[in-house]
Formats: sequence, C-alpha cells, structure tokens
Amino acid sequence: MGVRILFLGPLQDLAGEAERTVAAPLDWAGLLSEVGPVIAEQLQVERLNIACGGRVLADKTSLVAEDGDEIALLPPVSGG
Amino acid sequence: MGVRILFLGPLQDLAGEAERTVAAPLDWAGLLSEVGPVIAEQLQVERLNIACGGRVLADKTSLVAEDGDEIALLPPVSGG
Amino acid sequence: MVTRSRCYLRSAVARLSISSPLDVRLLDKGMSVGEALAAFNAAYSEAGGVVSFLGKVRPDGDVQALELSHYEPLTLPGMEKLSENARARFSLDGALVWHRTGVMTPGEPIVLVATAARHRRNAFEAADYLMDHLKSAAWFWKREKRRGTWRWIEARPQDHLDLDRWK
Amino acid sequence: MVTRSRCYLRSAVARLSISSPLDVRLLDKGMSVGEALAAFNAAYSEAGGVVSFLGKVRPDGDVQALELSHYEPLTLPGMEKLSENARARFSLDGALVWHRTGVMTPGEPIVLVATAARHRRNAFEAADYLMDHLKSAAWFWKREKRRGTWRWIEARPQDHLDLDRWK
Repeated sequence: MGVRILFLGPLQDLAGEAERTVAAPLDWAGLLSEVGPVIAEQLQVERLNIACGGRVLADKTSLVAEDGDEIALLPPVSGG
Repeated sequence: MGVRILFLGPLQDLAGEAERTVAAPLDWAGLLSEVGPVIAEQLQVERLNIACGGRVLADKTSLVAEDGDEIALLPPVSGG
Repeated sequence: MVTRSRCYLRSAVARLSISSPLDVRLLDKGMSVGEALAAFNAAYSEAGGVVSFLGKVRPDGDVQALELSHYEPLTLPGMEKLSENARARFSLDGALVWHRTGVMTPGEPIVLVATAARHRRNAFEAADYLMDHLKSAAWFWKREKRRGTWRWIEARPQDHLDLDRWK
Repeated sequence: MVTRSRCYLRSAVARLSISSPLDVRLLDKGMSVGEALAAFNAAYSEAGGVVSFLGKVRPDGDVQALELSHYEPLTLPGMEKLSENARARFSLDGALVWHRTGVMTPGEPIVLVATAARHRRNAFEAADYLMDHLKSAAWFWKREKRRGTWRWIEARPQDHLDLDRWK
C-alpha cells in the first residue's frame, strides 16, 4: 500500500501531479526528500499545513505516516 | 373644511378618536387648547413630532395650519 | 417623495417583478417572501453578494397579534429616502425594502430587506443599516394583543443604541 | 466529525427538506437557492429574524470561470464545526451553510448561508461570522480562469482582517 501523498490547490501545479504513493513509513525528513526541492521549500512555510489520516497536525515536523496512511499537503486557503 | 387633526399610534387611544376637524386657522396655542389637557401634555414631549401638509415641522411651535390642511400628531415611533 | 427613473426586471423563474435599483413597498396584507427573494437574486445576478433579512412576528409567550399603523404621507416617502441613503452609502447595486402594516399573527412576516452589492461587507452593512433605521426611525407605531388586550409598544433602548452606530 | 441528532423538516411550500438545527452541505453542482431559503424560512417560523447571504461568481472583467477545490476529509467536518460554533456563540435557532465546489461561471452561486435567531442582531452577526470564516478559514482553494488561463487565488489581506474581528 505505502503512503499516499495528496497535493492540494496550487501545490498540485507545482508538483505536476495530484498525488503520489511512496513507501511507508514516512516522517518529516522523509517527506521533504520524497517531494523534491520545490515542494519541500513550500512545506517550510508556516501557513502550509499537513494532515495525516484526516487530521491536521499541530506540529507538522512530528509527522509519522504508517502503511496505508493518507497525507494531505494543505497550502494557505483561499475559500468562498 | 377647517383643519383636520390626526391622532397617530397611542395618541388615538388617549384622544378617544382617530381624527377631529377644527376651525381654521390653527396655530400652536390653538392646537394645545383644541386637543384638551391630556393630549396637550403629550405634545410638549420633545420626541413627539407634528406634520402639517405631509411635512414634519422642524419647530412644532411654529405651526400655522390653514383651511384644508391636515395636521398629524406623531408620537415616538416603535416600528418594524 | 424621491424621484428617479425605474426599470422593471423580470426573471424567467420569478413570477414577480421588482423595480430597480430600489423596490420599496408598504403592504397591507401578505408578503411573498420566496418570490421576492427569487426575483431580487435574478435581478442582480452580477452582484457578488446578496443579503436578506426577514423579520417575523415572534410567538412570544401569549402574543396573539401585532398591529402596525403608519401615516401614509410620511411612511413610504421616508422608507424611500432611507433606501436611497443606504444605496449611496454602501454602493449598492440595488435594494428591496418591504414592510407590512395592519394586523399580523405569530410567524407572519413583518419586514423583508434585501441588498445586492459587489462586496459582501457592503451588502451586510446595508441590510443591517436599513433594519436599524426601520426599527427606530421609520414612521410606524406598533401594538400587541395579549390575552385579548391591545397594548402600545415603545422602541427599546437597544433599538436607539443600534441606530447610533451609524451616526 | 460533529455528532448530533438531526430532525428533518419539510414544509408545505418547499419541495426541499433541510435538517435542523444545522444543515451543512458541500455541493458539486448547482444550488437551489430559492428552495433552500423557502425551506429554511418555513423550518424556523418561530424565529424573529432570518438572515441570508448568497455569494455569486462576479463577472469581473474577463473572468470566465472559477474553480474551488477541497479536501473531503477536512472540508465538510470543518464547515460543520464552524456552524456549531456559530450556533452556540449567537444562540441561533438554526443555520444553513451550503458551499459549492468544482467549476462555476459568472452569476452562479458559490455559497449560501442562512441563520435564524430570536433577535435580528444575532442572526446578522452569525451570518457575517460564518462568511468571514468560510472566506479565509475553511478548506477551499480557488483558481480563476481569465483569457483561457487558470491562476490560483490567495486570500486577500482584507479577508484576514475580517476574520480577526471575531477573535
């Protein structure tokens, strides 16, 4: 199964894809190296959030994704 | 024809009638004596307005109603 | 009386025509709320934001009925002037201001206000402004019937405070 | 996910049923604005005041289309939590919060909010609060198509200032 990474909103264009599946487990350092330098730079932005298993992480650097988890990379919203 | 005096809102109950027609011309003093002491007291209240010919008077004591005029006695509103 | 040129707008879905940019009415019975809002939304399809307020008679304890009286030569012209002011102050595309008079029972509409503007804050503030002024600066007198007895209502101090926000 | 017991209300005039006290929906096409408001008004006939806000795609210069994307596991639960907060904070009888996703063209509805409360100020403030939060604190990402090219939109500084009013 692995870990599914979703690129939301403008990240999708930067990533050139809507999602990617990588090997589990995946931590913060692993994520940064998996997504490539452009996305990795975006991930450092304070207002960019990460959800794992449908919950937004209070501290994104504490990420620990197990096999079957879905990670969503959430750029600043621009709703309604 | 004379001058028609309309009692709006709660003044109607105090006056015991919705309107009365009195002899023209009618000024502030004449109005006070025509309407009786109970209504006259209400007319002194600052927030009670008087309209003559469809216009609210800036200074109600300046009232001069001619034959055929309609005067409306307007208590404080309690709308919508 | 406010003078202006009016154009009447009619939409495919709404059976009711409203005048633009201001539709101001005193109604002595009923109020077609759904149709009015549908016609208003259709009339201002280019507005970014449309706000509406509907005020109804509250079934407040033992209230059986509410009566609003008005003074024809002042009440409607006053509502028209108020609507013009709101339109200018909040750069509205348009507004609808309908008010009932006469006797109403709990659950019945008393007042319907709708505002259309490019930006939502303007539409919100204009509806709020219109309601505050209709509540305490429009020519209406209200009485309530409880246990068979009519009693005249005075504006609440809160209504005057609400009005002061706009000064 | 917010858990609660829901009761479904259906009125004689409205063909649409809404859930009470909160009706929160993500819609991937269309929006029956007129029916939703009619059903909402009918459901809260005892509320003294009902406020609605309808946001539409503005035909802004050369905007051809707008697209809203969302993240299923967060967006709807977030809207539900927001609605619960508004209900508690403003003592609402009920609220309706509907939001479109996907591609919309100018004039099309994006968002519909309705609030019912005993007093008008609460209904106004709750609708305002809901909109400010949907605009800058809900999980949506927006892009616009102009002259054939899609461009992502960021929240305006004004949106964040609007949100700060409630803190």
